[in-house]
Amino acid sequence: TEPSTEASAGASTEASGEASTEASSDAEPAGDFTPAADLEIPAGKTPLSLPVDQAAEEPIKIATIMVQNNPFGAAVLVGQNWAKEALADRNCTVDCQSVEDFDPQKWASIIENDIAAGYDAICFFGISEALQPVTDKGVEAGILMYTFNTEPGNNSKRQAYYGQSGTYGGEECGKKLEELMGGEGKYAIITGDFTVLGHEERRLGARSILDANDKLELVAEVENNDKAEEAYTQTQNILTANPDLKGLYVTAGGPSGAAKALEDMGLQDQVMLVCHDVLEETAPYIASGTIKGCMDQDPFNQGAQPVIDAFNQLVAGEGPKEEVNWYEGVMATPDTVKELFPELF
Amino acid sequence: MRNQTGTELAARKSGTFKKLMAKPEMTALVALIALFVIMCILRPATFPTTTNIFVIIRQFSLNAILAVGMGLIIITTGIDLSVGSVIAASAAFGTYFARATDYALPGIVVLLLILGMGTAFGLANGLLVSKVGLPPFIATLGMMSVGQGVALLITNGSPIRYEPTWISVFGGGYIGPVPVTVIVMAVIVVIGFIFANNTMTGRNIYAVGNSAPAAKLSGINVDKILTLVYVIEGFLAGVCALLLVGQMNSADPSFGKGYELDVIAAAVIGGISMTGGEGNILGVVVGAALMGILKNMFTQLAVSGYWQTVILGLIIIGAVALDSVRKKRAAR
Amino acid sequence: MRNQTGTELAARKSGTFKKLMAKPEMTALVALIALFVIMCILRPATFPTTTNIFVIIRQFSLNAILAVGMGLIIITTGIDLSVGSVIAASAAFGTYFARATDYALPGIVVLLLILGMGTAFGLANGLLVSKVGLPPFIATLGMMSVGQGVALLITNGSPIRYEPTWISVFGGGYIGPVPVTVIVMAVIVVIGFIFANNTMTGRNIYAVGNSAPAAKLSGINVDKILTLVYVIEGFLAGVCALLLVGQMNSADPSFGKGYELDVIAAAVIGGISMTGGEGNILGVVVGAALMGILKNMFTQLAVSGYWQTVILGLIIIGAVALDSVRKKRAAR
Amino acid sequence: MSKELICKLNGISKIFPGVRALDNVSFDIYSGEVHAVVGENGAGKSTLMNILSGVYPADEGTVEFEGKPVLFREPKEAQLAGIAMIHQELSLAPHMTAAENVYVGRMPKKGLFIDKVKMYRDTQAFLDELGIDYISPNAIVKNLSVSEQQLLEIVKAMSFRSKMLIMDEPTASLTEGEIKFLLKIVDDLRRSGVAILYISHKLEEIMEIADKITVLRDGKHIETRERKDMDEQTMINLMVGREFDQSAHREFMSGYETRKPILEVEHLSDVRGRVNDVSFKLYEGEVLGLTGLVGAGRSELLETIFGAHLRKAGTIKLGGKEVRIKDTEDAINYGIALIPEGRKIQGLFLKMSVEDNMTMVYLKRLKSTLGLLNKNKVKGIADEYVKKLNVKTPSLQQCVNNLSGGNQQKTIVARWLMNGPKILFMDEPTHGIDIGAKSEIYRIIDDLAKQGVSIILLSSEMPEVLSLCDRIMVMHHGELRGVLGHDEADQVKIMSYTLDSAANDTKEGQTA
Ligand SMILES: Nc1ncnc2c1ncn2[C@@H]1O[C@H](COP(=O)(O)OP(=O)(O)OP(=O)(O)O)[C@@H](O)[C@H]1O
Ligand SMILES: Nc1ncnc2c1ncn2[C@@H]1O[C@H](COP(=O)(O)OP(=O)(O)OP(=O)(O)O)[C@@H](O)[C@H]1O
Ligand SMILES: [Mg+2]
Ligand SMILES: [Mg+2]
Repeated sequence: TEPSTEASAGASTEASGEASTEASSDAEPAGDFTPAADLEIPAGKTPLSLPVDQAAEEPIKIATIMVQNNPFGAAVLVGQNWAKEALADRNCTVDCQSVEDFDPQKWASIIENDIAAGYDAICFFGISEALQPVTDKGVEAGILMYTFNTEPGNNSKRQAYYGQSGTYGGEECGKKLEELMGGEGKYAIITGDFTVLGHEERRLGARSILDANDKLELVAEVENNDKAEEAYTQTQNILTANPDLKGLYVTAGGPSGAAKALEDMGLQDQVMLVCHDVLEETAPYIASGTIKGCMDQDPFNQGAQPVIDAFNQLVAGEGPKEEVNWYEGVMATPDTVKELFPELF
Repeated sequence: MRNQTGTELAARKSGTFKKLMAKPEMTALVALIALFVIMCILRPATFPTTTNIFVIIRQFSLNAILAVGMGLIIITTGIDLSVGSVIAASAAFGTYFARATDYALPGIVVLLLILGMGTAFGLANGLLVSKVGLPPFIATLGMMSVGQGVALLITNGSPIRYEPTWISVFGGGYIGPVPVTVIVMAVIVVIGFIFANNTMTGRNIYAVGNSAPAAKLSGINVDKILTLVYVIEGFLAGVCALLLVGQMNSADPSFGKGYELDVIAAAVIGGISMTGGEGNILGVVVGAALMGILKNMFTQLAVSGYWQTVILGLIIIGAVALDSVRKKRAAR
Repeated sequence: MRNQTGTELAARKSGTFKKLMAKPEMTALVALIALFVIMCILRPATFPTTTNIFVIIRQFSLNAILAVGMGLIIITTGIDLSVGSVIAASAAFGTYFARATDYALPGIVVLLLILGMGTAFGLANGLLVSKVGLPPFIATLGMMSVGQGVALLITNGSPIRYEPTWISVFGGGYIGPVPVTVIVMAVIVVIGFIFANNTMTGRNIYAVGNSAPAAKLSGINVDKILTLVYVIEGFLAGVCALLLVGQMNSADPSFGKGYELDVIAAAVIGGISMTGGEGNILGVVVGAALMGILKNMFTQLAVSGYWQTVILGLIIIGAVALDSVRKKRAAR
Repeated sequence: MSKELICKLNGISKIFPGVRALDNVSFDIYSGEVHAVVGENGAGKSTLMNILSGVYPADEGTVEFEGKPVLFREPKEAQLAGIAMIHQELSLAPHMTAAENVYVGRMPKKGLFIDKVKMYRDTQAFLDELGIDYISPNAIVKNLSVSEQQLLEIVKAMSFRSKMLIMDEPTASLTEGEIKFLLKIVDDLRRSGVAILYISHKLEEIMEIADKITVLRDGKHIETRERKDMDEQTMINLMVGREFDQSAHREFMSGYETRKPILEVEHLSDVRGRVNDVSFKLYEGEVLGLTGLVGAGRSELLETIFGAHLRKAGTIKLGGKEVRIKDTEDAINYGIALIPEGRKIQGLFLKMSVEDNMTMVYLKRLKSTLGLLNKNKVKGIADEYVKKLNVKTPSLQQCVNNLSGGNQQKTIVARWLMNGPKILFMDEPTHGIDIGAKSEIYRIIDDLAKQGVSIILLSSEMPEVLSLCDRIMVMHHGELRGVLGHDEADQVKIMSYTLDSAANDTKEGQTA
């Protein structure tokens, strides 16, 4: 499942482009709502879909489900909330729900509750293959089941998917790390949780690149449970055990902890740190050069696009452009980060 | 020591109604009914539907099943923190062999492997508590970590697919409008209740919880009883593993994560005293139901996730507080 | 009930060495020394360096700090599950006001806000246990959820940056080769030890743990003592919040998640009896150190992540088992 | 009734870490006999009985039961062989019903399930048989009074229909009337051919019921004699191992008119309704007895004055001034001390040292720098009291759990005497302690009274109250039934106050 770069890039420009033209042409005042063209867009964000300029006749209810308590989740929530605001005056309520961890049973329960509560669409993080049965159940109940970030199994019936492939993201980071390390030396991986599918996809994706090079030696693979403090501790442990470490890859939450540890030990120039998600948490460390490569996956659109698309599908039948909407994402580096993400500075 | 007097005495004095109300599980039952009524008023269209009711019951079923065993453990003054990771380990264990044999293994063998692994973990917990004499908190904390590791080693970190019909029916099937999971739960709760109240072993569990030295003097094999309650909980974790695999059609190493605290909360909210020796096994269902209805309610009312966490904590405290205050007052 | 006799008696009879060895924290100390020696042999170049030693000590410092308070709580037969989320809530609280005032708030105010929030949570726990009479497990389980929710509400799910020098020094600074965190830990442990052993209030904590009714009849305000131990732990959680904010230069809502079990394990491995009334506060440092050295060891020896989990569980069990077996045998 | 040899003990020894609890004990037990075993605290009586009933194995020696050598590894094996035991510490399950307690571990079954109907019916039958049908088989045990619980223990032991019944201090928490009742049951059992091993510190009781008496001292067998060859003084001398003089008597107080009361309690009631409108006065240097049936509310009265329970109504005056005692700390600050009745739960800190136990209250009075304890001072005072009260302990650091009952009691007494109390409440201070320790406690009471300390002595033992107290108060159902001067008090009069019919006429009594 290689994402086709053209397709996703195309889809994104097309989607935004078309949406805006549609908004301007479709200018008839159908109700008391802000036309798409006039919607306020948060600084630095580019919505890949905009709502059709039409209010729903019957009230529409959309649910979104996301993990809480990590900065990535918060960034997705920004997108979801933007969509919520944008749709509020179009007779559509969006309920942003959250789950505290990656326990599939809890997720399945929430989705089931949503199905029972009569939502018209459910947009959720497809944390695990274990969500496939409940996803299919929602589809069978006639609900739009749009997923983002991770696929709930390879052959679920979900109608649309948005996000970056975990494997792809991992591979990109692996390539970047190999390049930064000059193709040789010791490296270590700090992963979020061995039990979380998305984290494992990235870890194994990176390994598929790095293992192919005999001159690269993996010296440690540890969990940090998405916690910055734990990443700090583990980074210290790894470096005292391997003072000649050259590369470090953090697959999930808490990379700022690793960066802080490197700075505290004065090793930011020796150790090439690669991680995911350009957020408030990581931006300063990218700018300062401690994080040498940071793969972004457009959390804003992961939050906003499925919701907007679902609304468009429900009121106008103009839903997602593609069934699978890959986000290529960008690899921010110390040189490019301020340019790519001005809103964070 | 501090919290155990007087309630019954107070009950004796007044009528049957008051007597009933003095039972610790009653606070939870009243709260449950109140929430139910409130929800029926607030969301008349989506809440009191057959589907939604069964969704709620199915969701708290696992919690209720585990709370039956946890109740018995708490009655012996023990605790089991490992229950969540035992689910993960057992689910992984059975499905691993299924996959390793290219799904040629008969369903019954997979079933036995899953239940067997759960029971084996229970036995390990039980022996650590009874024979080695470890504090239950520590024994099961250690086994929690071991179980998690075993699940990871077996699955290599990613879910194992397993989707034959029998297990799908078991975990996700319906008989009429009633989910099979709910039927399994009902059967286990009823057996658990009869076991605790009408068999000698059941009563011996209470006797051990009242006073282990006294039970020993009465000729009860205390070590055996202590081992047994953990074995039961291990077996029930195996049952839950089966239900989860059936429902999700896969075994995920993150199954069961964090269950232990919910299960303990359900048991205690349901009136099982943490000082041991007393409590009604039927009460745990009320405890589990209360926690289940809350989660459904949060969704129905679209309560923000952050607030859910706060409210859940307050409800746990509130549900037990009323009874505690009453006991505390009686002890003055 | 089951695990409390004989050790001291057995100890008395033989020489000082045997007497020393019979102390429950000794198993952990011996295990700690053994691991240390083994690591020095296996990794002579990277393990026994000043840097690595201080890295290890710094890492278990937070655990040790919290284990001092947890030890006192367990001595009163209580438990505190909320400690992790209290750290998150206090860190969020202080830094939130700092950010809201555009970092114009004086450092001392932020410091007081963080410590104050921790203490307030501790007070809530303490009052729920002492005045309301809730079982400590339930009271602090509820407050754990509340604390987590509060942290999320304050931070909105993502970290709040806070990086003035004073707090960086506090959390990440060094005096010579010694991290400031380690010094804070050492001071707290020493004060905790003296408090427990050489003050009347400390003695009263043990008395309450031995028998609350007897303590009451000896003129000890049992409710006050019970409240106090939770307040102390809340304050220490505030201290840890400070250290973490200082170390990470931000307040993350995931701070402290899962600490509670590690801290309880450290206290119990360090010889604090879960049945209350006995245990040496110095022992908890040994418990925390043992758990700390393990993580470092895993990295040094490049143990696979999945196995780490299994081994950690086995070590927790093993460290307490030896002492349990001894007690169990003495009780026969 | 033929008396056959049923059990033979041959050279039994048992060693606990640091203690030789039994040392080569041999004697025979016959069916149809009450065989009393007496000795001081720690003589090894309970240990021997525990060996007989399968709680511990003996280290040396053998037991023959009905002619066959037996070795019980568990209580259950002894029960099956026909030996039942009533243990010294109550061993009931408080949260379970009376019937369940009688049949715990061996409930009648119908198929897989317990035959509850039969279990409750049979329990009722036993209760009827013993004439204690006021206990319901459905009652939850924690709601029964202590004496009812004790009676239930007896029902439980009898329900085994065993050939040998061991009773370890069955009367410790019974009143005179109940003891009489129990002794009648014992007599009936003897007649039916059961062998009974009977342990008690109440020697009158032994003289009344026993056929044979065995004396143990320091784990050694000293004597086994027919009761008719033994008198009380000989028995005491054998137990103590020397001539023992217990004839100490107090000089009673007189001239109440000229004395000032130190404590005046007026119309006191507690919140739980166990103390009802109680008024009395306590004079300086007086020993005021407080007696009545078990469960009369005596402990509750003292504890309420002491601030341990919430008061509903009433006033308390100390030295003529009204005081407000909100909690036990206030009471202590006013110079009141209370030696509670439940030694193990209410009195001792079992995992702490003798020193800690003794100084727990005293610590408050020590001036300290920076809040730190002056350990030398603490040690000094503890040492002083160990000597003063003759507490037998190997060191101050000994865990108090390892002391004998009498020495534990002295530890608690020391805790309070250190504070120089003006008023001392003693709740069953001689409960379960041997004759030697008892007379030492009596001596302490006398000394304190001479020094001007005012004492309320709560006791169910009539001789104790009669020989020690200047005046005696009798309580019944939470009410004060009357106060008797030592010269007008006798057993019959006191008993008459505890009858339900003796309603209000005595209430005004001599409330002085
Ligand atoms: N489990 C035990 N561990 C250690 N020592 C014990 C144990 N049980 C009893 N002892 C000691 O053995 C000795 C005999 O005790 P035992 O209880 O048999 O005395 P007793 O004659 O029943 O006294 P009492 O009249 O106080 O009941 C005492 O010194 C006691 O401290
Ligand atoms: N914790 C309790 N729960 C229920 N009933 C109790 C409790 N404590 C005491 N009682 C009951 O209260 C009444 C008074 O008890 P109290 O202990 O004051 O009596 P007492 O005269 O001191 O008797 P004793 O000689 O046994 O101490 C009794 O009927 C007793 O059974
Ligand atoms: Mg005895
Ligand atoms: Mg009493």
